[in-house]
Amino acid sequence: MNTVIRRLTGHLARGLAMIWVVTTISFVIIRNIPGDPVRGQYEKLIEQGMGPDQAERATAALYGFLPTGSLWDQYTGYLNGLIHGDLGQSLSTPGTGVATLIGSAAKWTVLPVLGGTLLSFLLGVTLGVYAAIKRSGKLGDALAISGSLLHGVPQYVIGLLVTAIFTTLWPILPAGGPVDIAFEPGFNAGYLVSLVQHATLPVLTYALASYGGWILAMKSSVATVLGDDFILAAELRGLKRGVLFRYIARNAILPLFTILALSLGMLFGGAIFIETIFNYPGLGLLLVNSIGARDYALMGGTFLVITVAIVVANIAADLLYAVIDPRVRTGGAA
Amino acid sequence: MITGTGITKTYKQRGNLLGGRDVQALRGVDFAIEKGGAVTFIGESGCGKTTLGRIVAGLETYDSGEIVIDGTPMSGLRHRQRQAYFRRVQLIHQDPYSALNPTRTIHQTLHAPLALRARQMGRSKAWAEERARELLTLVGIDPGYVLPRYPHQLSGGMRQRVVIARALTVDPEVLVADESVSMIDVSLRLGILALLKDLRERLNVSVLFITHDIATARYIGDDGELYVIYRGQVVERGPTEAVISGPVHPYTQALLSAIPVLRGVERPGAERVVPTEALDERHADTGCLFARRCPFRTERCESERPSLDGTGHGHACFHPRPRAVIPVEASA
Amino acid sequence: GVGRSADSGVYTTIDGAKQIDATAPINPFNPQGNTFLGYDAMTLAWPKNDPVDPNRFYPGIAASWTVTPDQGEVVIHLQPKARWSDGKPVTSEDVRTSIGLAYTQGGTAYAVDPKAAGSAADVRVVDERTVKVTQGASKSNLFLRNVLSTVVVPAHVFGGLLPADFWTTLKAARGTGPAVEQAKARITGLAEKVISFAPAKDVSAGPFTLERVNPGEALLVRNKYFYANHNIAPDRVKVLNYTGNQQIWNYLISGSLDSAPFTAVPTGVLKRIRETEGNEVVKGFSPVAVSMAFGQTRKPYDNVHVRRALAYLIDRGQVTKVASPEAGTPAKTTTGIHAKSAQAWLGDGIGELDQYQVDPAKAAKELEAAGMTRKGGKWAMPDGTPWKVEIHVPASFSDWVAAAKAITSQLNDHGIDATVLTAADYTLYLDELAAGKYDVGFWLMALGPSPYNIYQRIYGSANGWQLLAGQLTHVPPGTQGNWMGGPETIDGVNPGVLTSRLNAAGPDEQRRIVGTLARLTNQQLPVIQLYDYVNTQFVSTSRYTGWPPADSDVLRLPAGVWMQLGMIKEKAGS
Amino acid sequence: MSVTQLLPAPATPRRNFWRGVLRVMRRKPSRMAGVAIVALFAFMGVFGPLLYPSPLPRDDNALYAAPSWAHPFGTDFEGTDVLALVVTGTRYVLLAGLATAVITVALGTGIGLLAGFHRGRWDTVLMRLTDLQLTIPGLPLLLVLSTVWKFTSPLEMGVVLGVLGWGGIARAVRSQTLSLRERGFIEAARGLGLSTRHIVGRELLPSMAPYIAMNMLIAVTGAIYAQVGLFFLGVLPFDANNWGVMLNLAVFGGGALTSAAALPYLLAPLLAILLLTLGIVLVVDAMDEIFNPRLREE
Amino acid sequence: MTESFAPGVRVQDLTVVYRTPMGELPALAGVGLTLAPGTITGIVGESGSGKSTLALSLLNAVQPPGRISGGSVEIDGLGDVVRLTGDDLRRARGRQVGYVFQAAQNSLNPLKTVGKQLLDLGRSHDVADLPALLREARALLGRMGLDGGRVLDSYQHELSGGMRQRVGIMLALVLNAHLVVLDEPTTALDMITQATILRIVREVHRERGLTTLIVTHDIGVAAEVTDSLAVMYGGRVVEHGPTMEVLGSPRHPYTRGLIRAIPRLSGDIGEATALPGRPPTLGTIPAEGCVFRERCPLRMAVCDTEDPAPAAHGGRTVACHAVGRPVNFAVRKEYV
Ligand SMILES: Nc1ncnc2c1ncn2[C@@H]1O[C@H](COP(=O)(O)OP(=O)(O)OP(=O)(O)O)[C@@H](O)[C@H]1O
Ligand SMILES: Nc1ncnc2c1ncn2[C@@H]1O[C@H](COP(=O)(O)OP(=O)(O)OP(=O)(O)O)[C@@H](O)[C@H]1O
Ligand SMILES: [Mg+2]
Ligand SMILES: [Mg+2]
Repeated sequence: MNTVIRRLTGHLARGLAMIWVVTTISFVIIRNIPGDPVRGQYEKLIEQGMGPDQAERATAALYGFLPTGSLWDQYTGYLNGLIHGDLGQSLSTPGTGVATLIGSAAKWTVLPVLGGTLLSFLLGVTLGVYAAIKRSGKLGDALAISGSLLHGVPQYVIGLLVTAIFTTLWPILPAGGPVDIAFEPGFNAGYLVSLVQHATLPVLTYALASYGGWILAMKSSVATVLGDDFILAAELRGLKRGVLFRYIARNAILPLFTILALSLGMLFGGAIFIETIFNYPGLGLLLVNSIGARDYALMGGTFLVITVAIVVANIAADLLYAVIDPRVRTGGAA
Repeated sequence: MITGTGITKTYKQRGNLLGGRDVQALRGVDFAIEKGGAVTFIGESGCGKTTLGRIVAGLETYDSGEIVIDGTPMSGLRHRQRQAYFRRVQLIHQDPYSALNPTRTIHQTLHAPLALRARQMGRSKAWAEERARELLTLVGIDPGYVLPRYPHQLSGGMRQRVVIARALTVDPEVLVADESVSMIDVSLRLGILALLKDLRERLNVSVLFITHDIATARYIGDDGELYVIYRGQVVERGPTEAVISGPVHPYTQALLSAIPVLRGVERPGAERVVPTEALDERHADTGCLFARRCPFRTERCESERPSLDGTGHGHACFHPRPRAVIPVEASA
Repeated sequence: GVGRSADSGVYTTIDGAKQIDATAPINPFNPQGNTFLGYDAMTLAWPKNDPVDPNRFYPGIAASWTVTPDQGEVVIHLQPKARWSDGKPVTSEDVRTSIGLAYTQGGTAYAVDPKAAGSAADVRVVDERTVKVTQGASKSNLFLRNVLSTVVVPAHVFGGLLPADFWTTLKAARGTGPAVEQAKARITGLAEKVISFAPAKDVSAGPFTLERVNPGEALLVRNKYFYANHNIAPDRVKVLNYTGNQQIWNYLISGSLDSAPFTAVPTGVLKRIRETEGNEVVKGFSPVAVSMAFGQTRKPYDNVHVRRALAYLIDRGQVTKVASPEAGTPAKTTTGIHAKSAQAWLGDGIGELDQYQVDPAKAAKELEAAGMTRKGGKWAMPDGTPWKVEIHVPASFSDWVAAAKAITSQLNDHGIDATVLTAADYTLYLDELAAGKYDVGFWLMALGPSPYNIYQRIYGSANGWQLLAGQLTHVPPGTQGNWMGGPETIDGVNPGVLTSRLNAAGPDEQRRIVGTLARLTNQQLPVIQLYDYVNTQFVSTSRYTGWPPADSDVLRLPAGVWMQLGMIKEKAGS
Repeated sequence: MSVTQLLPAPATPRRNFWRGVLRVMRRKPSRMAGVAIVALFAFMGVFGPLLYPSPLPRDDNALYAAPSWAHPFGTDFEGTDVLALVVTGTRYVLLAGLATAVITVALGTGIGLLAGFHRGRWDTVLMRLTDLQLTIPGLPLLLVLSTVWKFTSPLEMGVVLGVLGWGGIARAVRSQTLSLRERGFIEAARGLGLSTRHIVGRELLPSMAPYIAMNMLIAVTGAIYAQVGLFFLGVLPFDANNWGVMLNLAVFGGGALTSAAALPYLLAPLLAILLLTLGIVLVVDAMDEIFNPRLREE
Repeated sequence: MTESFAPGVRVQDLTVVYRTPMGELPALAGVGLTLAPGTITGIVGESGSGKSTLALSLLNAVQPPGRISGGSVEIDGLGDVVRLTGDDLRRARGRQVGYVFQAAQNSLNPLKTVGKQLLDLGRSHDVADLPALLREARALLGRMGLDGGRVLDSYQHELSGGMRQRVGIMLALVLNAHLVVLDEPTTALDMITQATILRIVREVHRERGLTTLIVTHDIGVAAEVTDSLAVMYGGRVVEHGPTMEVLGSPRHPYTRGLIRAIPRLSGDIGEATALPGRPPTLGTIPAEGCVFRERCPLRMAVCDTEDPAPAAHGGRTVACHAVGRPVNFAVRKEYV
């Protein structure tokens, strides 16, 4: 355990440094984005039929509390806020804290990302084992190629195809939104069913988009383990197929767990396409919308949260490794 | 002529936080390699042989002590100058499979250092070509066959010869051969050993031979010196034949006892020294380093460390006694 | 049927004015607030969609009103039976509080600055259900419209936002002397507090109250205290969120919407929508047009001949067909006014204007007049350098992108090298446009029915005329958002001055000014009017009937108002 | 040694190599197909725009026409042949992809080599940098960046994508370098006093070349997808046609996800992406085997 | 301990081929070998001579792309192993035949403690009394000079090379197998550890009454422990007989050359010489004729065309055309 704790402290320090750098970079970039939230709001009001004067005054009132001061002051203010857990105020949803917005978006990202990733992980790992064992067969080949193909194709292609199929050609699933409002939120059948129905397509897309990667990773991992001496040795000791399979699976899956942790972190940022296509109100969509609205605070906050997710995932991946691999855990040479 | 005095080396264990023990690979080793001479280091796994070889070849730094090459102490020199000296010492790796770049032909492999050499000596390109053939012939292989080929097309023995030829391109004074025959088929081992011996005689290169198989030491040169090293310390040293036939340190005797007897051809020696327990780096290093495993240890051994004594055949033991541990010929 | 709200009594629609943000408060002063106009948010009255008269209304919280001819004084009589959803009556005090809150937000009628045209000078409670609002000295003919557009909120919920001395502070802010600025600051300083105020639950005077909201939808339920409850058919209203038109199309095709707000829709999609049982399209007047506008300080667009040449080359019918076949009609010509209003404003005068029918020969002549030369089939600048027309549009407006692409294709056909450049989003587009970075860009205009609003889009701040605190100034091109950069006067006419006069002018003068500006716009072409929008809405007759007919003057109002007016009835048998 | 023993220089191994390539190709016909597909796209990239008149012809009476012989994928919103759009759009897409790949690989390899070869302090600093690059969420940053920076040319696009994407390669090259460094032949080269340039350029890089080449192919696809994706989201300004623009216009303008009429307009670029991916996957599969050391044992 | 039953093994005409790019090539060509019950037999030969392949064949465990293409392996109590399939084969492995792997350094699952792997072994072979199995394992380890309890609680990486090798032997014997195959049991161990392992092998063999097969390329190792010795070259057993005899008076020119090539501690250095040429690989084994002829000092015309069949010479089997001819043999003998 000592090892784990020492690793953790080291990682935390490095992770914090990393977050600080990323925060600073994003701050600088974001403050240099052209486009003025005030003008955007103004034109929006005009389109809604408000008179030009009225729109002007309304926007002035709305943005009376835009960040002011020199860039440096804003920066220190921002950092200071961060340290106190304050991500600032949203401009596009005035009066609401960025943290609140991110919090409510995050829960919608977590659901399909987690679902999709776990689904694809299970699927990919199972098929990957199969592909490795049937390496030279036709089916194994097909699995490997389809895996590479799906792994190579970008998420949005899959998302668009899935949407086209299930909402246009064969409309059996809702095309967007997180859940039907008709149901009282909570643990009632209607709500849960609706939740699942709405999440199905995004989850399916995540699953399809990443399962190919899992197949490939698992295939090569299994192939490596199969080549390891201890598997042959175990076979020569007459171990049962089930036991043998567990030997292979556990050893092969070990490196994949770290990738799993990492990809969960990455997916927070990668959800952009899927959430846009399915209009799913998660972090990705929040980021896209915040950029459209030039909501600096929200943009910075979302970016920060996505970064933190990655850093945390990195740390988690490493610790996970340390916990489940005895070679690391007990501090021996691997 | 290369001499080393009091060479120490400690590996700091990094990254591995729990096992954060430092490893003392060398604890003050003295040695001297005469021009054209042969020096062999033997010892158990992990006792610092490779480390020493790499230090001598300039591929590894050392913590203290001094290496003097042809009268010039290395510690006073700048990195670049030191490199120039160390170029005279060439390391021949244990594994001939990884010692050659699989993507380059033997021709390309030999040409690179020779071209450099030609430039340094103001010779022509043709000289480099000629020299490559010469060297291959010298190590006993057919240049015509070998030059255009890739390493994977050669056998282990051939590769090891190519590796030696490559080392010879810079006209070294010392060849450091680290376990150079352990990965080569039995039937070919003697060939390499004979080659090294031959090179000593013909080119007047010295050979620093590192092995855990003492028998091979005899074939590099019976006029050579043998150093028995244990946990970074030289425990016995002397002319090869003398040490082999009359070992006095229990560790040397244990090593020699462990060598399998070729029954049918040889008979085992009358006595045999078997260590009382296995090597463990965690053993205390107060007193004699071998004490824990020594069947003949006394109280003194556990508190005081013997140092290598004298010149010629010397040892670091409080209770030296010759024992008949080596096998004798069956016919005798 | 997923997404199809089969359960009776639920009315499903979309609020075209905003995207739903579940985290926003239930507060009409918050631009993202979760209140829905016509359903749970009420104004005093609902403006009719009249092509020329901005001051015609349907009653809302105000059952009736009287106004003096110069709009100096408006007396409002509240609905006698109006109650909040918690059972409390809607009173004059509620209206006064709402107006007070509007002051902190700076509405046109409620500007703190007394010099601002059309701002209210005094708000007086006459009795429990009567309020009188007086206009200040700087009169605007839009005063009534602005007052009646006031959103009414319950004083017993929002009242606490106004400090006790609010009205005296307001008076001080509108007076003279050193304390004015301080008082002003105190008023505007309230804005943030008002915007972020988040009541625990919705207290509505409208036919519905908000039950709950999630990022995708909002659910409203019937307010049993609504004054005209017998008019309201649905028990519940579901408002769906949308982020892009294609989502609305999807909902329509799946038949889940009872009514949908205005959307641009491609022909193929329209066909699919129509195939869904019960779906019907209702079209009406929409006082908006889209145009191609020029940065007139940039060569060669500073030359009116070039602009005219382009006008002669663009086939507006074709552009409309490509870009917005259902929600647009090709502009008859460029007047700055929507064709329908133009008829009313200009009458026969239209005939005297140049129609700019496609005429390559005339275009060539105009180009030659501008000194352009033709080399190897391509037009080049007078100095011989290549001419490339770059048309900028925001990527998110699909009909604009299609229109711009159609235009470039047409220009290319006529030997003018043209491309479309998109901006990532509308905000960025506007910013770069305002910074004068574009030669040619798309521009919304003809925002009727008020003539001032119409021409303000061409001869307002985009062209250098700034109306601040009742004071008109002209800034040089390239500064403060003057990206059109047209001349301040043309043949002795100052269009900016004329436009600002529209604010206060009487009907006859307005007609005269509009005539002048239309002619000027037609000749000078600061913009080329491409197509006029048609308010295209969708309704479904499968669950409800009584939809407003085509061209109805309620068509721009939310369906909630239709219900208030007693139009929507549950379909028999459903 | 007699002169007759002068053998013709390394002709045999090279010929063996190509024979190996051929054998690997022939073993699975799908690999041939892969090469053909990639070649097809390369051809479209180079000659595509020359195959059609510029500007592309439009047919005002066939907006969103259904697929036919004349228009295998139908037409777009202004009656232009969709297939022609895909073909002429290839160049832009590939160019940006190539630019990205070159930068990614150059930066990644350079940094990875430097870190792995020099180890020590260099390594620490460069690897921290790499970690940082890998930590920054790429797509979100691109979104944010695309509002600051208008990627008007495919090359600019490539530069930015490259700068955001070298981390993976750098890390991999470093670990390769570290492991090669432990191999005897690198150490021997150093011991012989050969120059760093020689060691890196002649000994290290060739050993990693196949690996780098495969990474480069993968980087090309990655870049193409990122770029098409940004166009699809509409965050990049566009002036020329390319696949991403087509996707954007089909979905957000044509209602391709809503009505079947515009579906071919959407499917054409999607299929192009799928096909290109398939081609590259098959080629990488072949390369994987060609450069596998197993094949050298003969 | 149960009364010992040491099985005999008869390998007949065993042919094993590997699929290569050049087609299926034989790594073993018609090998015949008999292991007498209760003896230690050694197989020596250079790299690639087919030692491991032969050892694996004893368990019918040749790994793809290899396969046994002909011949039989009769083990007392098991029958012809080549015909065994499925669960029968699996149960034979471990229970009847113990195998100590060539790279015993890595023959343990890195994620499980030795004890857990022992339990897996027990369960796989339906051992009812697992505690007894653990006790037996601890006893065996103790016999080999290890602290059984500690070892069973250790992961592979916590054990040294010598300890791992002993664990490997323990796992091969713990189910009471009486035929044990050890493939290169001491490669990669240093001298002193090697000596210890060899001593253990010998003692355990005697105590438990085993039939043991040791595969090694180090003749010294074979000489130390074996009773009889088989020399392999190019997929054939070229000489087989009692160890002392084979080493003391080798008949086959390859055996002779091999012994002469071994560096030794005693004797005249000048006598030792390397074998010329190099050992064949799968691709370079001649298709017909004697496989050793390229390196053979006694090469005759017949060697080019005819593969010499193994023939009995006293207690020995030798496969060489020259050995039948006393003249040649006598001539060469002077040099030995
Ligand atoms: N780079 C290194 N980092 C840390 N420790 C090292 C390193 N190289 C060697 N050691 C340690 O130093 C000690 C001596 O190692 P060295 O390789 O010199 O032994 P050796 O005698 O050559 O052993 P072998 O016979 O196994 O080759 C060992 O304990 C080893 O673990
Ligand atoms: N998987 C394989 N594919 C192809 N050929 C193989 C394979 N395994 C072994 N061989 C070949 O079969 C022959 C015999 O191999 P085997 O492993 O039995 O030799 P060995 O005597 O055990 O050698 P070593 O001493 O190196 O272990 C060799 O020529 C080898 O190249
Ligand atoms: Mg070593
Ligand atoms: Mg073997």
